[in-house]
Amino acid sequence: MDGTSVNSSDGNLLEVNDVTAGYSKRRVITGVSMNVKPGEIVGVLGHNGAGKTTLLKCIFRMLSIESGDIVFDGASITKSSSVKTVASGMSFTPSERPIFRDLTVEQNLELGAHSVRDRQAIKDRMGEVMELFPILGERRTQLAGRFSGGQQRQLSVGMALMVQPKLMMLDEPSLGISPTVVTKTFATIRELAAEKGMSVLIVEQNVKAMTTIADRVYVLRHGEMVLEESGDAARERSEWWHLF
Amino acid sequence: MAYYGQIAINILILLSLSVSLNLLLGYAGRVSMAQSILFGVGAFTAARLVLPQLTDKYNANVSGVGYGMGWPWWAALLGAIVVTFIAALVISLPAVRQVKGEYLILLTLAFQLGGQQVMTVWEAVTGGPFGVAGIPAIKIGSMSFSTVKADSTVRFAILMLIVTVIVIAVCWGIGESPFGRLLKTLREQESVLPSVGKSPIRPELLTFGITAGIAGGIGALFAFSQGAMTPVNFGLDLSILIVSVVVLGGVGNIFGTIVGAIILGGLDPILSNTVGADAIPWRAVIYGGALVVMMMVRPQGLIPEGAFRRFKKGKTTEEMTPAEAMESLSRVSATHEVGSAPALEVEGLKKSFGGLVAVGGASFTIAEGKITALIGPNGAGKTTIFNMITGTFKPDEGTVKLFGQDITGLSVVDIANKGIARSFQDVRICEQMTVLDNVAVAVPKQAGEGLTNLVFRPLKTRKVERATRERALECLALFGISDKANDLVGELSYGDQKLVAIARLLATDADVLLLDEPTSGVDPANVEGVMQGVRRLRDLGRTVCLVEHSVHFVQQLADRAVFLDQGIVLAEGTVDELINQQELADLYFGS
Amino acid sequence: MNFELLAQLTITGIVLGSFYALMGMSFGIVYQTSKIFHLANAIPFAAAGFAAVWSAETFHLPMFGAFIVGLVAAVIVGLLILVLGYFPLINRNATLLSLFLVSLGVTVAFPNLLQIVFGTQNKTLQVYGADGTLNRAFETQVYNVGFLTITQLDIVKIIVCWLVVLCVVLFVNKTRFGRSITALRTNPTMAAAVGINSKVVYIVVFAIGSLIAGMGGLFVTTEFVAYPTMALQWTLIGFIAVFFGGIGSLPGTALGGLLLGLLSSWSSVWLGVQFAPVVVFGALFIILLVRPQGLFGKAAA
Amino acid sequence: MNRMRMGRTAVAVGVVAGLSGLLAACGSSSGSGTSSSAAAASTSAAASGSTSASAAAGTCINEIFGAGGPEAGQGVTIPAGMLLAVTGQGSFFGKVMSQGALLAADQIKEAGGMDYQITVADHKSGDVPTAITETKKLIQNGIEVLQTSYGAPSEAIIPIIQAGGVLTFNGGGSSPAQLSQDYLWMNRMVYAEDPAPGALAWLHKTYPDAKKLALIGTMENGVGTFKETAPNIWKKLTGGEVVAAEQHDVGTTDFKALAQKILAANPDVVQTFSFGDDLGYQVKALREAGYKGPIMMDEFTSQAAKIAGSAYEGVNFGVDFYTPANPNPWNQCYVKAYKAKYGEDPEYYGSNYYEQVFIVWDLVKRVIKAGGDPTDAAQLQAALIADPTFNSVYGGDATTVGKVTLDTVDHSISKPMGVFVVKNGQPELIQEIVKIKAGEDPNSALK
Repeated sequence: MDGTSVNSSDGNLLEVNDVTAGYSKRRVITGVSMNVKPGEIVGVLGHNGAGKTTLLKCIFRMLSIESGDIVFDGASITKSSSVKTVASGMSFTPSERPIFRDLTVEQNLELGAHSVRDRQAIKDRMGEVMELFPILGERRTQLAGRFSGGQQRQLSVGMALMVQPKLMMLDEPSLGISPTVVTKTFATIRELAAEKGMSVLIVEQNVKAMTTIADRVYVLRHGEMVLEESGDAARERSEWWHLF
Repeated sequence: MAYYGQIAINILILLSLSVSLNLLLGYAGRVSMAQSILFGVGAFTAARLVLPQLTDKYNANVSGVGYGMGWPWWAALLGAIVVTFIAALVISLPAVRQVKGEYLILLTLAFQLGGQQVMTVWEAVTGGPFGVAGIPAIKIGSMSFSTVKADSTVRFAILMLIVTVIVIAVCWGIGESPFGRLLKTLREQESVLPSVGKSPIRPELLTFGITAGIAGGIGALFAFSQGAMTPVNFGLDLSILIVSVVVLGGVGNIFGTIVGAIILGGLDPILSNTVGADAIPWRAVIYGGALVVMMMVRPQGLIPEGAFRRFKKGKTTEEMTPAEAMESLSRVSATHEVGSAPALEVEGLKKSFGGLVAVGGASFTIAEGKITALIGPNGAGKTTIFNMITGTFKPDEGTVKLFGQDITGLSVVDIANKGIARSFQDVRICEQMTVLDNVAVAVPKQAGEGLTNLVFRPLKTRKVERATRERALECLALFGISDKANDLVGELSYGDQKLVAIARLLATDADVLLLDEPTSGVDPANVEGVMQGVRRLRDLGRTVCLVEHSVHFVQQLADRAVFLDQGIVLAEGTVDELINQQELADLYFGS
Repeated sequence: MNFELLAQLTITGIVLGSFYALMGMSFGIVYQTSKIFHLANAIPFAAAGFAAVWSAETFHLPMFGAFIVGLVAAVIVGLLILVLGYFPLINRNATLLSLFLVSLGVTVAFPNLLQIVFGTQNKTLQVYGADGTLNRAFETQVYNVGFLTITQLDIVKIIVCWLVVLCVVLFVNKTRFGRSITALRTNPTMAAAVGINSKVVYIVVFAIGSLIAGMGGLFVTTEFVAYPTMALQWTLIGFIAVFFGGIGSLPGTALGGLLLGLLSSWSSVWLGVQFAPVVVFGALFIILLVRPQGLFGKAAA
Repeated sequence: MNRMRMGRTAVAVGVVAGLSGLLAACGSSSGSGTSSSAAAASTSAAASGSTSASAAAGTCINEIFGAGGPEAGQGVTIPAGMLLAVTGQGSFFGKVMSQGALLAADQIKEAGGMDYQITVADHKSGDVPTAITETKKLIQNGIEVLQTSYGAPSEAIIPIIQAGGVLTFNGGGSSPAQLSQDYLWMNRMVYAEDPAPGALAWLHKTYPDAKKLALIGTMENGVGTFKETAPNIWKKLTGGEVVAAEQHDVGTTDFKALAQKILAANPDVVQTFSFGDDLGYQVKALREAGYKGPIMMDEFTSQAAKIAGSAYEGVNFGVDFYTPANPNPWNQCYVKAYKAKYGEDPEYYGSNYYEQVFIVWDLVKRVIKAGGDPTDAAQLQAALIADPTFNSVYGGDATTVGKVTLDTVDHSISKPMGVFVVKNGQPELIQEIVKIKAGEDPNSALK
C-alpha cells in the first residue's frame, strides 16, 4: 500500500501550533502544540476533562479554533472542515457511540467509506477489514447496536480503516471494554500502523495500554501540555499521579 | 373619536394577551400557540354567564341571541378567569409528562385548532359559526362600557387602559418576583430546580394557568365590550400574531412586548388608512417577514431581556470581604443534630443499566465537615453514585443515610430539602439571569415563590426577598464575586461561572454538598480560585463530597478520598495513602 | 349504523388516510432528519398547486406538464426556505425554537403573497389537451363494485400515496444516501466523523419533503381547487401523523396517517361530519398524554 | 386615487422589494392569462363590448333612468362604504360585490348622476371585531351609505349604524336577526327561509311519491330553515319525514363522508342550504357516491357549476335567481358593461350590490326633487319608505325592466323567485314561486 508516501518537508504529518480553543465561554485547551510524524503512534494522555477530546475535534476541524494553526500533510487546515479533512486522509473515531447502532455491520463499514467514490475499493477494503476482525465478517448483516462494547470498538476501528487514512485518530478506544480486549485492540492498532505505514493519534486515560504501543506520548492537564516524551521513557516512568 | 378609541382598544387587548403570554414564553420558556383559543374560552364563558336567562330556543340557535345564567358582569368575569385557568391546566397536563419543545408547539397548535372547531360545532354554548350576540355591556352605576356608541367606546378604551396597566403590573410583578426567578431557572436549566429542593412542576402549571387566566379575563371584557362575537375571532392567526408580538418585542422583557404590540397592532389601522383595503394582505406579509428578518439579525428582539438591568446597578449593598461573609454565614445554623452519625453513609449501593453493572455494591461513609473525593478510573461509577445519593436514579439495592436517617428512594426535591445539594459537571448556570438571581433561586423558604404571598402578603414577601438577596450576596462575597452580582452570568469567565454554581449550592443551606468535577474546564489561571472556594465551604462547616478526575487537584483539595473501580470501593483513606498503593495506580493507569 | 355505510366509510377512510400518510412522509422525513418543526412545509404544497394552475393557463400545458411545473416549483420553494431561512440560523447554532419562528414567519407571509399576486379567487386546474386546446375542468370516473363506489382519482391517490411511502422508506433504508440520512439522524457526531456533509443531506431531505408536499398540493388542486390558504390544514395533518404514528419511524408515520384517516371517517357514523377534525386533534392529544413517543415509536433512550 | 396608488407602490417596493418584484412579474402575466381564458370561455359577445362598452352604458342607463343633470344629483357627492370579505375564505364574495358597486358608481356618474364615492373596508370574511372597528372608521370618515355583507358582522354593526345614522344595505348574508332594524335594508331575500316553501312544494308536486327528505346545511346560514322550517313544511306537504340532516363547515371541499351518510339514509330527495363553492363539491360527491335522485339547492353560481362539472346537470335550485341571460334591457346593458370592465359575466352577489347603488341614486333624486338634503341618510330612508319599489336587473322581459319592492315593515325584499334546473351548465326556469307568510299553505307558494 502507498500509505507511506508523505511529503511534508520537515517530516511531520501533523503539526498543531499553539492552539487555543473551547466552547463559547469555556476555554478548554490553551496554547497546545504537538506533532505526529509519518508512521508514528502518538498518545495523548490526561485525566477526564483535560481537553483531550477537544484537541482531537480541533484537529479534525469539527470545532472552531480561537487562535493557533494546524498543518496536515503539508497544508494548513486551520480553515478547513471535517468533510474536507476526511477526504484529505484523516479519520476520527469518537469515544462514545463510535458506530451507527441502527445499521448493520456492512452498512456501518460502507458509511465509514463515505468519502470514497470507488465502489470496488470499498469492496476490497471491506474484505480486508473483515479479515482483520473476523467477528465483523460473521455478523455482517446484524445491527451494530446489538454488539458488545469490544465488538463495537472493533467495528469503529474497521470503519476508520475504510478510508485508508494517513492519520487515524482514536478517542479513548479502551473505554468500556475489558482489559483483555484492550490489549488485543491496541496490538492490532500497532500491527496496522506498521503494516500500512499509517500514523495513529490516540487519546487515552489508560496509560499502560497506551505506553505499550506508543512511539511518543504527550500529557495534557487542564488544557495545557505538561509533558512530551518518547514511548520508551513513558514505559519506564513509575509515577503518573502528579501528571494527572 | 370612536374609531380611535376602538383602535386603542384593539391594541390594548393585543397588548394584554401578549404580555401575559410573555410570562409563559419569555420567562418560563414554554411556547404556546393556544393563547387565542384561551382568550375565546374566556369570552364565551363570560357571555354564557352574563346573558340573561331566556328560553327562546329559536333565537338561541339561529342568531346567537341566547340565554345564559344571568350573572352580574363581575361574577361572569371571575367565572371566565377560573374556567380558562382550568382549561390551561388540562392542556399543560402532557407538559408535566415531559412533553417539551416541539411537542408543546404541536400540542398547543392542536388545542388551538381543535378548540376552534369545537367552538364552531358546539352551538349550545357558542352559537355555532354565528356566534353569540346581545351580550350586555358592563354597567357601573348609570355608565355603560361598550364599543357600540361613540362615548361609551371612549369610556371602554379608558377602562381597557386601566385593565392593561393592571395586567402589565401583575405580569411584571410576577416576572420580577422570586416566582419569576423560578420561572427563568425553569427556562434555562430545568434540572437545577429539583437539585436545590424546589419542584419545577408547580410553577410551570401555575404559569400556564395564570397566562390563560389573564387571557380569559381579557376575553370576558372583549365579550362585554363587543356585545357579539363568533368563533372566527379566536383563530390561529391571532395566536400567531401574539407569539410574533412577544418574539419581536423581546422575550422575557415586558416593555419589549408593549413596543411589539403597538407596532404590530398599529400596522393594521395604518395600512388600511394610508393604502386602503387592498393593502390588507400586506400586513401578514410584513409581520411574517419581520419575524424572519428579526430571527436572522436580532433574535433577542427589539428590547431584549435585561435591557434595563444596567439601571438597577449600584443598588447592591456595600461590598463585603470574604472574611466578613464567612463570619456572617457561619451564623446560619445547621439543619441537623451535630455529632451523632457520619454525614453520609452509603451501604451496598447497586445499579445496573440494561444488564450493564454501573455500580456493584458500593459502601463508604463521608465524615462531617471534611472534603472527601471520589476517585477512580473512567467508568468507575462515580457520577452514578452521585445520582443515586441525590435521588436522580433509584438504586437497585442498598441504602443511603444522611446523618443516620434513611433517605433511599426519596425524590430529588425531598432529598435536596433534607440537606443534600449537588452541582453538575456541566455547571448548569442560567446564562440569561444575573449572578445574584442564579444564587438567590437556591435560598430556601422564600415567601415570594408562592403566589398567594405575592398577592396577599406583599410586605412580608418584600422583607423575605430583601433577606434572600442579602443572603445570596453573602454567598457571592464568600467567593469574592459579589461585585459581579448584577452581571449576566453568561458574561462571566468560566471559572467565575463555576464559583456561581458553588455559591448557589451554598445558598441552599444544605449540610452536605456534592460537587461534580468542580475544576474541570476551568483554565489553569482560575483553578486556584475555585479550589479556594471549595475549601471555604469546608471552613464554614459544610460536608463536601466531590468527584474530580485530576488527581493533581484532589491531592491539594481533599482531606479524604474513596477509590472506586467498576462501582466497588477499593480503598478509603487520605489521598496520599491511596496514591501510594501500586494496585490502585495500576487500575487507574491500566496494567 | 349499517354495514354498507361502514364499508363505504372504510374506503373513504383509506383514501383519506393514504393522503394523511403522504403528508406524514413529507414532514416526517424533514423532521426526523433535521428536528426542525417545519411548519413552512405548507409553502411547497400551495406553490405546487398555484404553479400548476398558472402554467396550465399561461402555456396551455397538458395536465402532466402542469404537474411537472408544480413539482419543480415546490422543490425550488422548499429549498429556498432551507437555504435562505434555515441555514443562516443553523450556522449560528440557533435554537430549534428560533428555527420554528422563522418557519412561522414564512408560513404567515406566503399565503398572503399568493393572494396579492394571484388574487383571491379559487383556482381551478384547466385541463388542456396535448394540442393545447382546452378540454374542461378535471373530472374523474366513478366505479361501482357491488354497493361500494370509488372514483378513479381515489384509486390513483391510494396507489400514488403508498408508492411514495414505499419509495421513501426504501430510499432511506436501502440506498447509500438513505443511510447517510439515518446516520445523521441517529448519530450526528459520528456522521460528521465519517465525512457526511450535513448540509447536502438537509438539501436532499428538504427536496424530497417539498416534492411530496407538492404532490399533496397537486392532488388537492386537481380534485378541488388551489387557493392561498389551502395548505396549512394538510401540513398540520402531516405533523399529527408523524407525532401520532411515532417519531423516527417512517412506516409508523404512514400507518399513523392511515389510522387517523380511518378514525376521522368512521367517526362520522356516530358524529356529524363536522366533528372529524375534533376527532383527529383529540386522538393526538390522548396519544401525547399516554404515549408521548407515538403509537409505533420507540421510547427515547 | 393617485395617492392610493402611490401608497400601494411604496408599500410594495419598500417593504418586500425583492420578493414582491419577483412575484409581481409572475402575477402580471398570470393576470392576463386569467382574463384571456375567461373571455375565451364566455360567449362571443365579449369581444365587441370592450371598446364601446362605456359609451353604450352611458346611453342605456339614461334610457332607463332618465337624463342626467343637477336634478339627477350631478355635483352631489355621496360618501359611501362597503364592508366586505376582502381577505380570508370568502374573498371571492368581496371581490364580486365591490365590482358590482364600483361599476354602478361609474355608470351613474357617467350618466350625469351623483358622485358615489366608495371606500372598501375588510371584515376578513366574518371577523366581528374587525367589522366593528372598520365600520367605526367608515362612520368617522363621514359615510352616508354602507353596503355590508355576511351575517355575523352585519348583525354586530346594527347598533353602530343606527347610532351613526347610516343607510345600510345587505345583499349577501341576510338573516332573520337583521329583519326590522332601523337603517338596515336587505335586497336579498332571506337566505333559505323565503324560497324554501316554494322549492319544497315544487319537489312534492314533481315527485309525489317522495317521502324521505335529506337535508344538508352549513352552521352559518339558514340554520333555522334547516332545523325547523323545512322539516315542518315537508311533513305538512307529504306526511313524510326527514331521514338525514347533516351540517358542515363553510369552506369544506371534501364531502365524501357526508355524501355517504346521506346515501345510507336512502332519501327520495335531497335539499341543501349550503352556498358558494361548497355546493359544487357537495353535488359532485353526492353523485360520485351514487345518489341519483333530485337535489334541490338554494343558490347557483357559475364557479360552483364549474367545480361540479357534469354532476350539476339536472340539479334544481329555488331562489331569487339572477341570470346574465335575462333579456331585461337594464340587465343586458349591465352585463355588457360588466364584461367590458371585468372580463367576466356578472353573478348573483355582484348584481345585488350593483342594484343597491341604483336604489341610492333613485332616493337621491327623489330627495332633491322634494327640495331636501340628499346627503342626509334619514331623508334618504324616508324617501325609501315612501315608495319602496325600484328597478331591477331581476325579472322583467325583453322590453321591460324588472321591479322589486322592499318591505317597509321588516325591511326585506320580494323578488321574482323560481325553481330552476341546470341544463348544459346553465340554469333554466321551470317554475315561478312566491314568498309566503309563515303558516300559509306551502302549495300557495307555487305561482
